[in-house]
Amino acid sequence: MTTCAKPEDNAATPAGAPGSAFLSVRDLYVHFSTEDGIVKAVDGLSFDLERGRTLGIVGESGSGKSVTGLSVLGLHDPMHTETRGEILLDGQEMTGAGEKTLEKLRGNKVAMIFQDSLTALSPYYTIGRQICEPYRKHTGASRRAAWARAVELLGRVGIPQPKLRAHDYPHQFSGGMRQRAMIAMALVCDPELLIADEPTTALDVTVQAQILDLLSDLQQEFGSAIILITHDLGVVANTADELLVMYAGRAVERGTVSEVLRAPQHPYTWGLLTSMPRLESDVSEALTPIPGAPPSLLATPTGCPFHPRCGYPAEVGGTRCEDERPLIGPGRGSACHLSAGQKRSLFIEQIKPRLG
Amino acid sequence: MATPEGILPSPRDDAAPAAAGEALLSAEGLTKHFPILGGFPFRRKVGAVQAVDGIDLTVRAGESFGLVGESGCGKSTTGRLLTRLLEPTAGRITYRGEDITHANRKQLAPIRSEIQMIFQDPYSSLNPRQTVGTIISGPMEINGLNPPGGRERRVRELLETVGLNPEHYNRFPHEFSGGQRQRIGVARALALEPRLIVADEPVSALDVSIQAQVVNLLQELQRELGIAFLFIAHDLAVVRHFSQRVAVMYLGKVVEVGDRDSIYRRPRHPYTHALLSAVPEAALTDADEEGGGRERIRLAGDVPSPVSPPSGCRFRTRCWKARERCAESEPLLVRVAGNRVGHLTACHFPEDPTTAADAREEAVVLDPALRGVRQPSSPSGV
Amino acid sequence: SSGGGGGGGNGNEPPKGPDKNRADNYSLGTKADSTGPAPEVPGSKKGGTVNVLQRDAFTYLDPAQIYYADQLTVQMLYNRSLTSYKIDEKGQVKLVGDLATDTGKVSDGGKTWTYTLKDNLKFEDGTPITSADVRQAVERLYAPWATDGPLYIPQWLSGEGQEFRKALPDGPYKGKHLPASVLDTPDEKTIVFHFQQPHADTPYAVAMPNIGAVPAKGGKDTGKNYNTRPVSSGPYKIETLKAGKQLTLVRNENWDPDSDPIRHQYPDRFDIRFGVQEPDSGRRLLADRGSDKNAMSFSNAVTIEVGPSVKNDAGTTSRTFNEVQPYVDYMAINMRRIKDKKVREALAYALPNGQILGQLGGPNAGQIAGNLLAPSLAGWKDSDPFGKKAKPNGDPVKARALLKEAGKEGQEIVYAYPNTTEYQKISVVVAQALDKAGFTVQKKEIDSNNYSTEISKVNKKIDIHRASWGADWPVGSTVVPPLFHGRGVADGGQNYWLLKDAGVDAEIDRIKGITDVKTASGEWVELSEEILTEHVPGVPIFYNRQWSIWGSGLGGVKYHSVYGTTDPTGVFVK
Amino acid sequence: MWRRFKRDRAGVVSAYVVIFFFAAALLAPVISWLYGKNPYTTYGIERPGLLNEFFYPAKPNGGIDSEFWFGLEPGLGRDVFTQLFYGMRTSLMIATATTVLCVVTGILIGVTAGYLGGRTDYFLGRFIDLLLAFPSQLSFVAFTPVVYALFVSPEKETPTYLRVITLIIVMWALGWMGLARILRGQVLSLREREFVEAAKVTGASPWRIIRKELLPNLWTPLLVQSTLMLPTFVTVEAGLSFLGVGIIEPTPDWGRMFAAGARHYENDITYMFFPGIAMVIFVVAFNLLGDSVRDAFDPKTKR
Amino acid sequence: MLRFLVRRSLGALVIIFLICAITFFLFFALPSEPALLACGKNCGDPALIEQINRNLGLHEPVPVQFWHYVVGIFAGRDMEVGNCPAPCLGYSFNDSQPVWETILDRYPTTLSLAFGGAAVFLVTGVAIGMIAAARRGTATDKFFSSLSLIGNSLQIYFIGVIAMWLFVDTWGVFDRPEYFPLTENPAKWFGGMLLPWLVLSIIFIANYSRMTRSQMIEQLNEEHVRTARAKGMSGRTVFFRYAWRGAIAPIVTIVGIDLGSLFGGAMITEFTFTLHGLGRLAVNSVTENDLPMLMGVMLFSCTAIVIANIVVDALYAYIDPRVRLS
Ligand SMILES: Nc1ncnc2c1ncn2[C@@H]1O[C@H](COP(=O)(O)OP(=O)(O)OP(=O)(O)O)[C@@H](O)[C@H]1O
Ligand SMILES: Nc1ncnc2c1ncn2[C@@H]1O[C@H](COP(=O)(O)OP(=O)(O)OP(=O)(O)O)[C@@H](O)[C@H]1O
Ligand SMILES: [Mg+2]
Ligand SMILES: [Mg+2]
Repeated sequence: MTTCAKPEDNAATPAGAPGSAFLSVRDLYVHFSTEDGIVKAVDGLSFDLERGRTLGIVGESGSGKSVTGLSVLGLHDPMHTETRGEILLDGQEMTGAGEKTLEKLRGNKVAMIFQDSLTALSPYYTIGRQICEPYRKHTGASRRAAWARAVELLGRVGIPQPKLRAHDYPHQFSGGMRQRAMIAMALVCDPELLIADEPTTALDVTVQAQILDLLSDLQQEFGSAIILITHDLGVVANTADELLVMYAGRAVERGTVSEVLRAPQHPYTWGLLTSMPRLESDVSEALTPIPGAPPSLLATPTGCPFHPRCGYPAEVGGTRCEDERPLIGPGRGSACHLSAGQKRSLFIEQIKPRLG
Repeated sequence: MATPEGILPSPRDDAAPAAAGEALLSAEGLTKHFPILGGFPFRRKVGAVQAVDGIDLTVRAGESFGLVGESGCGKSTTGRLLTRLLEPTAGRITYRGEDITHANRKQLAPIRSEIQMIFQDPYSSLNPRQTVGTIISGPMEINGLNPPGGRERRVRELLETVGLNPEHYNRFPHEFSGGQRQRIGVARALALEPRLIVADEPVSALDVSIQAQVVNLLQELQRELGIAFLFIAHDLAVVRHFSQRVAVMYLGKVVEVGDRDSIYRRPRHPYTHALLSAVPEAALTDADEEGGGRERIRLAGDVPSPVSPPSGCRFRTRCWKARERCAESEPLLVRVAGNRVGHLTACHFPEDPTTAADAREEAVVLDPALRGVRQPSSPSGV
Repeated sequence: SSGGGGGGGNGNEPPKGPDKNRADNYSLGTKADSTGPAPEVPGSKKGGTVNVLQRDAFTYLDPAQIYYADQLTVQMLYNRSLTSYKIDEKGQVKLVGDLATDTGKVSDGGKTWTYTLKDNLKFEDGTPITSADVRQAVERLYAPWATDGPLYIPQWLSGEGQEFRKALPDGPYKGKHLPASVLDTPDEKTIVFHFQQPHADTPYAVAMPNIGAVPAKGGKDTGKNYNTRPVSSGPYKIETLKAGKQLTLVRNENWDPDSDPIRHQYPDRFDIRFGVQEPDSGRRLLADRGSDKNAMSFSNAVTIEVGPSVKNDAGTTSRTFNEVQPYVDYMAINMRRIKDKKVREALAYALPNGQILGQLGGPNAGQIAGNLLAPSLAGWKDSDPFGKKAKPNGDPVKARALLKEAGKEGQEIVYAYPNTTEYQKISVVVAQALDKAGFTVQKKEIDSNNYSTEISKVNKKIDIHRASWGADWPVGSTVVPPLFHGRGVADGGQNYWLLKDAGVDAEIDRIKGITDVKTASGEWVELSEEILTEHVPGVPIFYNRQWSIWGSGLGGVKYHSVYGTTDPTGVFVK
Repeated sequence: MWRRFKRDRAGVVSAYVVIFFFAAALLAPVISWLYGKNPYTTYGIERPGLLNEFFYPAKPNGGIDSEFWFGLEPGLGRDVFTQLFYGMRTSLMIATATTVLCVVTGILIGVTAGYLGGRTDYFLGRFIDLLLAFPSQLSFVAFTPVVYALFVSPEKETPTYLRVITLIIVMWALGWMGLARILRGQVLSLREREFVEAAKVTGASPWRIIRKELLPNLWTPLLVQSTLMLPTFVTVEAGLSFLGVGIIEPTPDWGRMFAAGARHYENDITYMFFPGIAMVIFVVAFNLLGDSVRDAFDPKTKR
Repeated sequence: MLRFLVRRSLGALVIIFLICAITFFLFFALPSEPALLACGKNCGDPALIEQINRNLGLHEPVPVQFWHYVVGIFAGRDMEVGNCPAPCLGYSFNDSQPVWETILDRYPTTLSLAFGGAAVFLVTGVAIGMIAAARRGTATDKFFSSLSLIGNSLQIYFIGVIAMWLFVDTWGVFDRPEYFPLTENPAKWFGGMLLPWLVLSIIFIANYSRMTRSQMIEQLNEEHVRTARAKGMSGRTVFFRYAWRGAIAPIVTIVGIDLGSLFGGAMITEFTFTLHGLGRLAVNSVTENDLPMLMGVMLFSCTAIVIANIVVDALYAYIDPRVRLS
């Protein structure tokens, strides 16, 4: 219910008994070592998710959304990645868990829909077979039953003639069909936690709607929790319960969907909302992106990582934005030095009109 | 099949102010069938995926031509055909009046730098063994472009333009996030400053802010350099924002084409209606919440397969207005009564732009798979 | 001993033990010597299987085609010829009657030879062996396919070269026979050869395996195909032959020991495996485990890979021998190209025999040769015209002096050798030695498959090359004529030195006419010595040695000094 | 890439070893001069007492002493130490040249066949089949003498450089097909990848696509195969020299030394030891180096 | 696929014919004289040589001989030794055995050696490669890689002899290598071939282990392998099914080539272990100028190589569905 999280620097205060949330991520750090240095892809992220709820994650491209998803499944290569922090799934620690434990959970209790569907599907096996496999493994179903299940799911995600197309190889599918195959694969075991990394970007809106309905169907039926990573605020608005806005590997704002979308508190969120094209907007007007360039994760700006692109450090005053890292409190909140009042008034005065 | 009437509006008829250019790239009766091989151990052709089945379209100089449609309806295939990556099964492609349908590499050489493509799947279109710098400077090298300040500087500029850090110059594709990869693809296409870019979902993986940035960039390019776009996308809002003319495809066919306003405001084809109705919108304001919830049309029935498309009108199996005639004869892509000049629709029973919504309401059949899941909030409607 | 001395280049010890391969060890046996049974081998037992490890598969089992040592050896087990060699433990070799009662009766000034068959001779199927069967054996040599074996007898009967075939173009297969004036079988037991010229060597010539018995009746003689299944007249018969892989011999129950003065029938069978490389057989026999305990080889030698181990293992002395073979290795000089005798002499002095032999295994592999005849030839005399025994590594000083005398310092020598590991190394020492002597050497390696073809071409562009020769029987008549007669100057001939000297030819023809073997033998030896010193057609390098080892489970293994191999006729399994 | 490589310790060590081998081969004459012996003199048979009756070194351990550091060669009694370095010189030169030729041919033919496909592929493929199935080794054995006869007067020694060239050509003709087939197979699937399409759209010529797009993705089989190829050629060359197509005495040759050593192992293990150990070290180091370079070329393996 | 097979089979026939023709003309026109090897010590006699040449059928012009040869393969032919039924490859110059039968007699040995050896080196090589890939960069990786390479740098004739000496002669853990027909006594067949297999594979292992290692490393980094892990596939499945599948293609290529050449006989191994396969036959026929045998062996081995390559190419399409067969 409540999207509660604790301030990153305040590890001592537990926000609710451990295990109360279905998934709870605490102080997650994921660092990659590269030629150029350490990439801090996720830099102190915390969130919780209850069963039957959907958490939307939006944010800058490259802000660590997919990496977070992968961490939950423990899919990073430990040799090249440093993962710190705590990920509790249904009371079970995931970060330190052995491969065997993780194997049993993956695809079964937790499933993930990958972003890049062509490369994420094996070119060597038919779509049907790839969907079958986790089902057989986790349910012990027979080959035939599994195949039937795969065909059923392909049908449900809207692949025409699923019986026939199940025999196809990924390269014979269109982009959207691959993505749907990917979704079918994730759903085949009715997972309790589904991490959907941009599940509908390659889909036309009608199919998208169908897929989103399918996801909520799953949620209703099995009380699954869903993490929906997306850029489409429209999708989030219609599907998610809670929303987490990420920037440079951190959460900058969180709250329920309507809270965040209707009364956003963080300048980055404002930027997102204002840069969104809408069906009704005036086409002659250029879109208004957030000024400046995304931060480098090699050398994240000091203090508030958003400050170089933010229009309001002056309102905060001094060099606080440059020096001090803003914290995000549990529940509804945002990581910004602006005071609550300032946030409200700035939004209502400057931002809301532009959303028209 | 395309009929003489089905040929897209010629520039003379065109009233759209933004795209005043002449035909840059046009296709007539463009068709692509992929053979399906099956059987063991001897694979034979057992059928064909009719991915693109006789479409006509024209992209004019300097315009952005949007292509939307069902996923799997053949948009990417069309893009590939137009860039001559695929050999068409039938049809004709002309670029600036020149027939390039079967041009070989040598003949294509001069225009290669003029037509570029942004690929739908960003990762697989990037060579995993090349650094970003190499990937983006490659096209310049091939075409002998020597921008002032050197190629590397240009690449860094491009990286910055698409919102990537110039310091990423020496990184490999697998080190990027999905959106970043897509931007690399965009940068690569821009490197040559082409006349036409076939952009297959260039912004779908970008967050809205970057998306805005990229769309603005593309728009700027279009405006200032006169680059034309074939803009394939699912995000109708973006298409509307960026494209002057829009074509809607369904199962290998163009079902409706016209200029932006007329397609979005006065759609005539039922499928276009369905599409527009399904766009999810963030309810940003209270007003949105209350009145903004447009009714979503749910398409019933199984999605037909491109292997054996329905007879007649291909949309009929899911259309609430389908009648016998729809199964018998294929509707031509023509200007139906009430359409503006240049707005063509392939439908026997086009929707009335004003009354369509009402008529639709009764005919909406819920997809059995979705029944009872999430009822439309209220059918109060428009 | 007369053949002794030798030794390697470094003054190393030659193999010890009495040298059995000496001319005075050879004699013609009497009728008594020719009657069986063969004297019991001490300690012999019946039964068991003897495993034989051979490198090369036997190309021929058909006695008509057999000419090489390994096949000569195996045929002793299943084939009997008119005469054969009887070898006692001391190494005394006697030529005795085998199928025949004695070594033959001569008449008509040496032109007619009469042989009488013993009683109780039977083929493996029990049919008695008659003179018709011997005639069959001789007459089949006239068939066009019979090209590989020795052709002395048919040529003596019907004409030199291939001329003889005209006398009976299809052999005996179309019902025709040689006229009685040529080959007569007056009765079942008698066979008479009427030669065109006198041939004192006849007792030896009929010891060749093709002058034996081949069933004339019963369609057993299938001509060329007889090769796969010759009918046995000896103590063993062929059980199975897997061409190229394996040959098994089992007892021939129809062989009568009392008729055979040479052979025994101790083991139940011989299991002969082909394709065992010499180092392998050496290692296996040295290791002496399992079935290899009862193993031997007819012709595989102990090579240098295992030589030192065999030598250092005191336990092997009772199961090895190392004997001189009737084969001589020499360096032929192309007399058509090196016309100056002085230069040839210089070559002769320069060549480093000891070093050459060293690359092949040293004194255990051979013995430095002083002349061109093997010590086993009747009447052989030790001689060493080029001082090889004193200076096994050559005498560069003397060679240089001779070369200077001839005014040919820096003379270019084209030296050809087969392209094998050993001969590559030998080429190094040869070139080095010739260099020291003031020659300029051009080494030409020749693909070893074609080596023999190349060196036997008359117009070869070669000055010196290695060659070797072995006598068919221990008389100079099988050495001197083929090697030195001008007739041999032909492509494919063995007159490698291309010596064509009227005097020599005349002398050869003269000695051939001598009807007494003993006299002739002496004359052959003298002629060869004369040729060597007068013409210097080549340089003797060494006499080959056969170093054999067998498993500890075998007894009665001895050396067959005529064939230069291990004699299986008295072998038994302990 | 370079940085990635430097971090691989085994790779760096291997690189040093390989460099050492090549340097030693190049500097063989210098080494020999410093050491005061040469690989041609037959010390053993010139000085009595060094070899025994079998012509094996008389002293224990293959005749190792302060004079002959690695002992003497059985038979001819030459100095093993200098022979080894000169032998490496011959063998490495030949093997390197052959490897380069084979790799270049393999790439050219394999990648061309795979990339162009269709008829080109068919005919190149059949050509490769033909060469693979052709009893080339036998033919070369049979025909090298004929070829030598063409170039060299029958009365003159065949010059070593001619042997070297022939050998290189022979091994080249025997050796490139495997690599070509592997590359062809890889390219067959690579050319269907989207990034190749992406390059085509920019107007890249097939040649450029091969060079810039495909080759970097072929490093793996290329390095693995070629690093294995080079040492293999050293031994193949030894084998061919037995068949009569190779480098013959007295030119020192490493491969031949090793083969000869293997023959005499029972009686003179020392003679096999030095060339053998050198060979093992070289093969292992060279291949590990190949693996490390491969890893360094792979942007996804990080250390 | 059918078209592919037809096209390739036609190509194969052409290749085999070409090779046949080339070899025939090369070897039959070579300055070597087979007659000289069938004349014992009588070679100085030109008439005899002529006789032998007539016996061997070598007196005719080479093209005519070739024609007879080709006809003989399909229709059999009457030869001096007797009738030779199709497929007639003639009779050995050396021991007059029918070539066809001799080869058929040797082929089981060669096939046993090839398949058994291939099984061993494939399994071992791939296993080592996989271990190395799974633990890449570690000491285990280097150790196993080095181990397989040491094997590679030693030679069969050396390891074979040592192995025989140790395992057969000294310890007696293996039977002395010998071929027993598989159909008669599988246990003996296995026991007799085991050591040759092991030794034969030693020099091949390195190639496979290194190829496997590097291909596997590459594949393990692929996104689709990550997906497989995300599906909960066990480490083993991911490794052996998903990654391995992508790594297989070049390995199949080398297997094809190696097997092809092994089908033509493993010369050194056969000599080392005293086995009678095609390799020995080939060598002997060369040293003995036994042209019919040489041609026969060659025909067999080149057919095997060509077929192996067709199989490999056909396999590509199944291994990687993206590859189009044409
Ligand atoms: N293997 C890697 N090595 C180095 N850096 C990496 C690696 N994988 C991801 N990154 C970096 O980590 C950051 C976060 O990546 P992530 O994929 O989580 O982004 P994202 O939020 O999913 O973005 P998008 O919406 O564009 O997919 C990016 O800046 C990316 O460059
Ligand atoms: N190589 C191929 N072989 C067989 N069928 C193919 C191939 N490529 C595409 N198709 C089929 O052609 C049809 C159209 O594919 P295309 O990729 O053009 O769709 P799209 O409109 O781009 O869809 P999306 O929006 O999902 O990307 C699909 O049914 C697809 O399965
Ligand atoms: Mg992502
Ligand atoms: Mg697409």
